[in-house]
Order: sequence, then C-alpha cells, then structure tokens
Amino acid sequence: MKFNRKRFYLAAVPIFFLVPLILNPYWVDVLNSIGLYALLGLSLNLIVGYAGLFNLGHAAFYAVGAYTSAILNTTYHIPILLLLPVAGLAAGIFALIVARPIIHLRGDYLCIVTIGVGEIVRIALINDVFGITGGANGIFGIARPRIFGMVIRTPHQFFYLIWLFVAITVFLFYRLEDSRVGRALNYIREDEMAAEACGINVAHYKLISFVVGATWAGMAGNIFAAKMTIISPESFSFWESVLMFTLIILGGAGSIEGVLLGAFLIIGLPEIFRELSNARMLFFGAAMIAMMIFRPEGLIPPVPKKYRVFSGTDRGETT
Amino acid sequence: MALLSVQRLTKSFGGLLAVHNVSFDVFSGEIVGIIGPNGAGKTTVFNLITGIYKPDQGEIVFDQHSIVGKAPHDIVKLGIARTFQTIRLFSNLSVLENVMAGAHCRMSSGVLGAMLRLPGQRREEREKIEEAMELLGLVGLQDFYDYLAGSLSYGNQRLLEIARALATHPRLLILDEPAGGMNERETEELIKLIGKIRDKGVTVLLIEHDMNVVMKICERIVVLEYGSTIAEGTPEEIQSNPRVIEAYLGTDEDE
Amino acid sequence: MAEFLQQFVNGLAVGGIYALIALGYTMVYGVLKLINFAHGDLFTIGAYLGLTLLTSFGLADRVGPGVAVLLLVVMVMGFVAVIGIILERVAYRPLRNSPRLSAVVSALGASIFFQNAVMLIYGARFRVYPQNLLPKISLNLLGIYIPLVKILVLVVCVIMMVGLYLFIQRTTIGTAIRAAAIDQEAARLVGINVDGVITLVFIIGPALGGLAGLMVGILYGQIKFTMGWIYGLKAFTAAILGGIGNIPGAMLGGLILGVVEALGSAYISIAWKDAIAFCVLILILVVKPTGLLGERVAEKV
Amino acid sequence: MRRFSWIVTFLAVLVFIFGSVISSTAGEIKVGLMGPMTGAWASEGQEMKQVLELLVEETNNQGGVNGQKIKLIVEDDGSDPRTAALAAQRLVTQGIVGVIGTYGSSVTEATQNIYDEAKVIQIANGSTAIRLTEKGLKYFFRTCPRDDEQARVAVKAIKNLGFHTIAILHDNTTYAKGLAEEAKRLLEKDDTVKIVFFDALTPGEQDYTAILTKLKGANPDAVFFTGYYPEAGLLLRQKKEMGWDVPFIGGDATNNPDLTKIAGADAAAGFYFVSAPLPKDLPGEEAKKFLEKFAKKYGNPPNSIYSVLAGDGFRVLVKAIEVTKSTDPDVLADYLHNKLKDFPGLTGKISFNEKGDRVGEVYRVYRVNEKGEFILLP
Repeated sequence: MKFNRKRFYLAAVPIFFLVPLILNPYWVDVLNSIGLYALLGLSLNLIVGYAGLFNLGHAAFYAVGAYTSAILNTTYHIPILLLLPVAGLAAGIFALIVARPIIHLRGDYLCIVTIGVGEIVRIALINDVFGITGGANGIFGIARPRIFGMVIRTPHQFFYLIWLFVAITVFLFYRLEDSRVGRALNYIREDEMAAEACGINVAHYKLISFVVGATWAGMAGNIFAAKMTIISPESFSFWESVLMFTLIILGGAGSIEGVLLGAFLIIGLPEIFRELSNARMLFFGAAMIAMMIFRPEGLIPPVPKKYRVFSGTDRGETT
Repeated sequence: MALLSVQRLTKSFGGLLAVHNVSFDVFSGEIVGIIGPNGAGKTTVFNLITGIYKPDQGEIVFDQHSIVGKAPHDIVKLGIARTFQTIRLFSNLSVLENVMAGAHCRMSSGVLGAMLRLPGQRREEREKIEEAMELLGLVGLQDFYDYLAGSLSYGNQRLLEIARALATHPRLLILDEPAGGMNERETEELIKLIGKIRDKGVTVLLIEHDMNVVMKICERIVVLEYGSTIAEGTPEEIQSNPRVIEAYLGTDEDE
Repeated sequence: MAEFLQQFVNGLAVGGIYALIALGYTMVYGVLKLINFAHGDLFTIGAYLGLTLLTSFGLADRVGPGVAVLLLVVMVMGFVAVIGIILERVAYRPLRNSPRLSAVVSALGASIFFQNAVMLIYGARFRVYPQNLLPKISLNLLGIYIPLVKILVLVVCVIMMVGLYLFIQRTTIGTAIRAAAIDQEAARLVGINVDGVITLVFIIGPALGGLAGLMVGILYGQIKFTMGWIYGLKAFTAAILGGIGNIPGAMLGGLILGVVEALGSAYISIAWKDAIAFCVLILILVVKPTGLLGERVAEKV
Repeated sequence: MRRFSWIVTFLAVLVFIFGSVISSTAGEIKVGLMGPMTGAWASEGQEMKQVLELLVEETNNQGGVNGQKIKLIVEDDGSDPRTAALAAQRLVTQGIVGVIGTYGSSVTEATQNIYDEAKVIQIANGSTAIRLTEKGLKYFFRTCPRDDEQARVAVKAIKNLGFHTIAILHDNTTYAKGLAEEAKRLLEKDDTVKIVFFDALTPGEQDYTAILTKLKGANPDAVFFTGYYPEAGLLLRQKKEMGWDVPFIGGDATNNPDLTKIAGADAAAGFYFVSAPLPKDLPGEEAKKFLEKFAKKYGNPPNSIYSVLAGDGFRVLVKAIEVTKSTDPDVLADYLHNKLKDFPGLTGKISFNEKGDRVGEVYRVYRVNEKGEFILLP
C-alpha cells in the first residue's frame, strides 16, 4: 500500500483551502454544501459505517441541532456559533432518549424505526410542536455568525468556517476510529454475538455510536442554520437521510476518505449535471446503480488498520 | 470451594428439553471436559454459562456469585471467556485487532479520551498491544499479526480465538471443540498449549469430540446425554462406566 | 358509532391498498433479504400505465368499461412484472453477493430512476383518470357510505391475497419459494432453482404493486409521479409491522396501518396522523421486535 | 486506493474550471428566473418558464430594451430552500439585473438575503406569506397579493354567502396555514360566523375520507379549504361519493383547471374560491393578446395564475429598465417603489407600495358551475 494518508492530507488540505480564491461564489457555495454533507456523512458513518446499524432517519438529529440553535438564537439572541456545543448536546440527548428503547432491534426493523423517528420529528416540526418551531414556516431571522467581530456572510467566509470544522472532525474521527471505542464498533459490525462474548457491551456501544453520531449531526445543523438564516421542516425530510446514507455507501462505508469522496459525488455531481436539467436526477439514479455494481464495497472501502508493534511508542500509524 | 458451580440447570426450546437438571463443579486450576453424543446439550450448557441463553431453572455460581441473568459481556468481565464451536472471528479485521477485542474489557478509555488522545489512553493502548503480541506469541501467531483473520488456516483461526479469549484475562476459559478441524500435529500443539494456559493459572472447561485429547488432558470429565448428566469422574472412571459405553456405542460419535 | 364504523371502513379501504403493495416488499424480502425501495415506483408505473391504456388507446371506448377493467388488470400486471424482472436482472442480481447495504443503495437509485423516468414521460403535473369507468354508486348501510368502487377494490385485494396465500402454502412452486426464503443454499442443494424462484418473486411482487397502482388510479382518479414514495413508505411500514417476510403479516400490517391512520385522524388529530401511525409501529416493535406475525429466528451459536 | 483518493483533487480542479468558464457577455441584460423546475411544484415552475420565454422572445423581437437584448437565465429551486439558496448564488454570480420568482414562500425566504446582499431586484410571483415584505428589504417585490388580503376577501365572501358555522382545513404548508390562521383571526373578531373545526390534512395523499367523515361530524355550513387544487379536487370528489353536499370554499391555490378534472364536473359544481382574476376574465387588451400568443406557442392556455404573475413581474422589471435607462438596482428599486403607477399588467393594474407589496384589490370570488367552468361572481 503506497498510499500515505498523512502525506496526502498534507498536500491536499493547503491546496483545497486555496481553491476558493479562484472560484466564484456559486461554486464556493457548492463546496459549502459538500462540506455540510461531508459532516453529516461523517457523523452517520459512525452509525452505519463503523457499527453497521441501518439508520435512515439521521435527518432527525440534524433537525434537532438546527432547531435548537435557531430557537435559542432568535429568542435569547445567543450568538449562533456559541450554540454549537448546545446544538450537539441537544441532538445527543435526543438520540439517547429515542435510541435507547429501539437499540436492540435488528437490521431492517431498526431501519424502519429510524425512518419513523425521522418522520415523527418532521411532522412535529410542521405541526409547530410546543409552539416553538414555527410550523411549516420554520424559523427565520437567525443572526449571522460572528467571529472576532467579523460577520460571516459570504460563501467564501462560510467556506473556511465549514471546512475548518470538517478538518477538525476528520482529525478527531481518525483518532476515534483508531481507538478502543472505534474498534468496539467495528467488532459489533462484524459479529454482534462474538463481540458480546468478547466482553463488549454491544447495546452500550451501539448507543454510543448513535449519540456521538447525533451530536455531530446536531452541530452540522447549527452550522446549517447559521448559513441559511432560515430553516424549515422540508430541509430535514426523509430524502436528506437518504442522501446521507447513499453518500456513505457509495464512498465506502466505514472509511473517512470514502465519505469525503461520497459527499463530493452526491452533492457535487448533480450541480455539474445541471445542464441536463430535467433529466439530471434520472442520470443520478442510474449512476447510483452503476456505481454499486461497479464497486459494491464503495469507491474507497476501509483499509485494515496497521499497527506498529514492538516499537514501544506512538502506535496507530497508518503506513 | 468450586470456581464454577452449575446446579440443576434446565433449559428448553419450544417444548424441546435441551438441558435437564445438569449439575457439576469446576475447581480452580483444573482442566475439565464435557463430552456426550451430538445433541446432548453440551454447547447449550456453555451458552447458559456465558449468558447467551437464560436458564429456565437452576443456578450458576462463579467465584461465589450467581451469574444467572447477567449479560454476556458482564460475565466476561467477571472472568469467564469462551471460544465458539463454529469459529466466530472478526474475519475482515486483522489478527491483532481480533486479540484487541478481548482486551477491550480490561481497558477504560472512552470517546473523549480517544479523540483527545490523552496520555493515559496512549499508555493503555501501547500496553495492550504489547500484551496482545505476547498472547499471539503464546499461540504461535505473532508473525501473522497484520493478516486478515479470515485469511488464516482453520487451525490457526481456532488458536486465534483462544488468544482473543485469553486477552480478556479469564480465570475460567471455556473451549468449544478446540481441536475441531485440526490435523494431528496441530492437535498435539493444542494439547501443549492448553497445558501452558493452565500453568498460567487459568482453569479450563472444554467440549471435545476427540477422545484422544479429552483423555490426555482432562482431569475430570462430565458426560451428558439427552440434556442430562449421566456420569462424572476421572478419565479412567469414565472409560469404564457402563452407561457411557452404552451411550457412545448407541450413537455415532463423529460429526 | 356510525362515525366509528365509517372511519373503520375508510381505514380498511386504504389498508387494502397498503397490504397489496406490502406483499411485494415482503415477498422480495423473504427470499432476497433485500428492501426493494423501488417497489413503490413500480406501483406508480402501474398507475400511469393504466392511464395510458385508458386514454391513449381508448380502451374503455373500444371494449366497454367492464371488459376494459379486466383487460387493464391483466395488461398492467403483466407489464409491471416485466419491469420487475428487468429491475432484478440489472440492479439486484449483480449485487447478490455484495454487502447488503450496497443493494439498498442500488434499490434507492432504481427508485430515483423510475420516478424521474415517469416524470419525463408523463410530465410533472397531476394526471387524471377518466371519470366514467365504473358507475359512481355509493351503498348506504345504516348511515355508512361505501362507494361501490371501494368495495370492488377491497374484494380484489382480498382475492389476490387469499390466492397468493394458497399459492404459497399449497402448491409445489409455493413450497419452493418458502424453502428458498428459509435457506437459499439448502434449497439449491435439494434441487430448487433458486434463480427461478427469485425471478418468480419479482414477477408476483411487482405485478401486485402495479395492480395496486391501477386501483388507486381508478379509485381516486388522480395520480402523480411522486406518489410511489408515500405509498411505498407506508407499505414498507405495513410489511414490517406484520413481520417482514411473512405474507399474512403483510396483509394484517396493511389493514392495521390503514385503520390506525383513519382512527388516529378521527379521534386524535388529522395533522399528526402519520406520526401516530409511526408511534404505533415503534411501540409494537419495542414490545415485539420482529413484528406481529414475524418469528424470532434463534441464532445458532 | 490511491487513484480514488486523487479523484477528490481532480473534482476540485473540475469545479474550478467550471466556475471560471462563466463569464459575462457585454450588450445583454440578464434576467433570472428562479422556479421549481423539479420537485413537488415542478408543474408551476415549468409553466413559469414557458411564460417568461415567450415574453423574452417577444421583447427581443421588438428590439430588446434600450437596444439591448434580454437573456433569460433559468435556475431550478427544486421546491426546496437549500437548493434554492444554491440557485440564488448561481444566478447572482452570473450578473443578473433582476430575478423573477419564486413560487413557495419558504423557498423565497431562503434566497431573500442572498439577492439583497448582492443588490439584485427580486420579484416573487407566488410567495404570499405576509412576513416576506415585513423585513424592510429594499430590492424585494411581489406581484401576488399577501395572505392577509386574501383572507380578508375570503372572510367577506363567507359572510356574504350567509354561512353561520364554518370548518377551516389547511394542509400545513406555509401558505395554506398562514391563510387559514389569518381567516380564523378575522372570523374570531366578531361572532357572526363560528369556527367549528380547524385542522390540517397531509398533502400528497389520495384518500381523504377519514378527514371528510370527521368534518361531517362537526356539521358546518361550509368548509374553507386553504390548500392546493389536487387535494381540493379529491376532497370534492370524495365528499360527493359520501353523499354529503356541504359547500366548499377554496383559496387561490385551488384556482387551476385541473381541479375540475380531478373532482369531475358534477362534484366540482358549487365550489367557491377566492383568487386573483383568471386571465380570461381580465378586460385588458394586454391579457387577451398574451393569452392568444401563449396558446399559439404551447397549444393550451396557461393553467396557473402564478405563471402569469411571473410574467407580470418580468414586464414591470423591463418597464423599469426601459424608463430609467439604467440597470442600477437602486435606481430600479426607487422607480418600482415610487414612480411606477397603474402599470397595465396581465393581471390588472400594478403599483407597489414602500414595502414592495402590490397595491390595490386583486382578489375576486369565483364559483364553479355545472359544466365545471369557473365563473366570476359579481
């Protein structure tokens, strides 16, 4: 394996962060959209890719984060970026509450229940639950974020905000993947029964994957709310969950590079295909089938981790 | 005082009585074998001990604590580890990662520790990897540490399962047909390995069809037939027990 | 009381349609362990195909409405079955030994493809079925209004379900399907043509889905290219509710879902209707994790 | 592995190339159309596009505006706020003077800031939510009236028709809920009409018998449905099948010939709705000429009043450019706010107030006759 992850990122990241300087705002905004979906994909990847749980309702957690931020910002005027951890926490607690009773469900039963949770959340938002979600109108007038007195407004400014967060996420998730927790999730995906018999609390770790995944989706929701300044229930439909799920499987479930590539393809390609106008989603559907047949494991499937042994220091390097 | 005491254990599946009133004790430092014809309920007894099934009746006492109703992972943490009759490795993960699965319950770092990579977490990882490599050395798989588990030979996969179980620091190791699918040379190695494991202070309880293995290493043997205990004793006693002979002559011994 | 009964009947009519679509989900799942997300769109195709036959070929004018409906049923079922076979060959067969989630993405892709193909062919607007196909008579039983068409639809649903149940339980081919559902490898070993069984399943399921589409067209008169999503999701819910892979379960699940929706909107809230249905589903699964009639397959350890 | 990782980089480069290719051509005035070309309201968007293409062609055949040709750039908002925000960014970067659209209020709202910050005139055609013009945005206008205006006319009609109890049903969309709540507020001000039912259905379904049974239980004199024509059509049809002959009143989203097709003429007969006048009922010459041309080009008259309102948006924009001889957004906005008076639009006389709302009474009450035709009530 000649691929060197560290070297790749060292080369790619600076180039990528210079790209907006030569792009017009529209394409930068496309990149921003890709960044948001990359975040959502990475968060869902913890659940689908690492733990192998069939979750088609991730938009619910995204929605909880976005709405928490929007409500607190518009009613109490708390700066939106300060709400980032609050949004994550709210989504995480929500996940803990809903996932607990259903975590023992297997495969496709879990799938329909997550779809159900997603739909219940969306319907609750539309019906203006507790009188705070604004119904179908959603919530508008969310203040633009500020960093050191500078208002984040243009696509270019958001690019650095979003992709910095993506970069931090990628960095942290590599570490998570390569740890006791990350391994535990992989064992569960491979063989639940054997994992349990090895002393891994399967239900507990499934819950952890849901809670951490939801927390990140909630934070992505916060950024989404900050960027749009208005959020409404249709941004959190079943279709959004499908997109997140698809980009993971397409890119390579369980692989961070795969998810990033998946986000580029799923969100970027329809923009490039815009010229096909009405037929673009037709091509998109056909491309999904073709890519799965061409690479059933995803474009970049996860590589087995390499451990440096007997060296005594600094383990977990990928070589 | 017995390390493990199984008392009047009963379990049925939809009317079929799989285990009926089985009782036996395992003492610290012993190697005990469970034998019996196919369908005698041996694996079910293991599944009951390790918490995968809940018994209908009966008591399982490990180190003076009842473990009935405890979740499998809690039982592992108490010190009972097992291997499976049908090998259940994480075949898409590396050999080393498989052993690390066993080490999981003896580690403590969580999500935040992993993300921040705190010094304690790094030390723990380093120690456990070293330990896992030692265990691979014990079963003779250290050179394969970065192979995919699924790519190992059948015999090596059985050895890897043992290494994985040992990584949980068990006081009682339960082996379900450890010699299944092994050739003669491998079986000889296995017998030596089980001896070594016992010498490290781990009590061993095993199911085995290969009578050669059972008679060679077991100090005591429990015989099951149709879900019930029909005999218990030293290998010599078992070999001369008329009921055991009858049971074995009456059925086909091979799988 | 009359209102309750009326709502119950309303629910049964919707539930019958759900059940018919759910059969397709459950049969495919039973054999392939695959959620065929494109199934809802086969339903849409059935509805549009019926429209084409009625309007472009003027079927009703040529042979009279009664014969036309029978012909429609046969033609729509046949054509959608062909699409089902093609779908299986192109999108699912190459992925049979791949990770299961890959096949799910392929199914989602097929769904997007079909939906947009229908939109490109028929346009994005609502399309309307001819009104005069069947007599617009309503029966009035003790204050409960039941349109004749609805009764017809329910009768057709029941016939199809009973027929399918008998076919699966009583015939040799049905036994082969059941065997393949339990263990494909073992079925192959005892000489069952598993590929043949899968093809058969992809004939029956889509045919029933297409029929449901046709019936929705005749019953409600208005169809849209996106309707497969909604019906598909509901039918999938119904299949899971009854225990996926279980044919009587799909029927039961469909009818229960329809009735829960009708009673939920009558006595709790119309706007929360779908949320109520999903809550009921989740509660049932929490109590009975494999659905109402699903059996827990004990894992061999 | 390596190859696929580099695809990421490759794509970034591709994005860059695509982005830089877009350059502006001199001598053209670019006008954007942002509409739902795909998604739930694709039929509306497609027709908006037809109307605008026809008008652009006509303008250019007459020599354009101030000697410059008009170029229409169409972007799809997908009936979804996120897609719409991207579409708006895309339009803004292409140097448009103004943009027409869009249909849904929440979709419009997601783009208002983007156009405002880029100083692009936005003229919405179907976004009737009140708050859109309550933000003090300088460059935002709409040719459609607001929900409060519509609710006022609807409530007046309900009272004039002599109903004493009414059921209000909406579909939980921004528009329908806003209209329903505004009507409720107005009705609750005095006690002449009692509201006996208020709830929402789920749009996009086919069987509304459960809702109708519940409505019937409330026994109202009339039902005010504020949602869209597909559901209205089904409600009318299934109501008829139930043998219930309560009158229904609809909002302007039910104004579509497909309503009769879905319900059937016999079930639609007697349905009242509140709407901006249909093009056929407009006395103006402008409308007649336009309708003829549209029918000639596309084979049928326009279905939706909103596509015609989009056409009006385009025509006032062109008028402003023509009169001011400028494409400066401040000049144009000033003209539209203060100087444009009683412009002969396809849908009647058009003037804007300081908020950007259309001035004047637009709404009329229609009734469907036995043949399924929409008849303007005096």
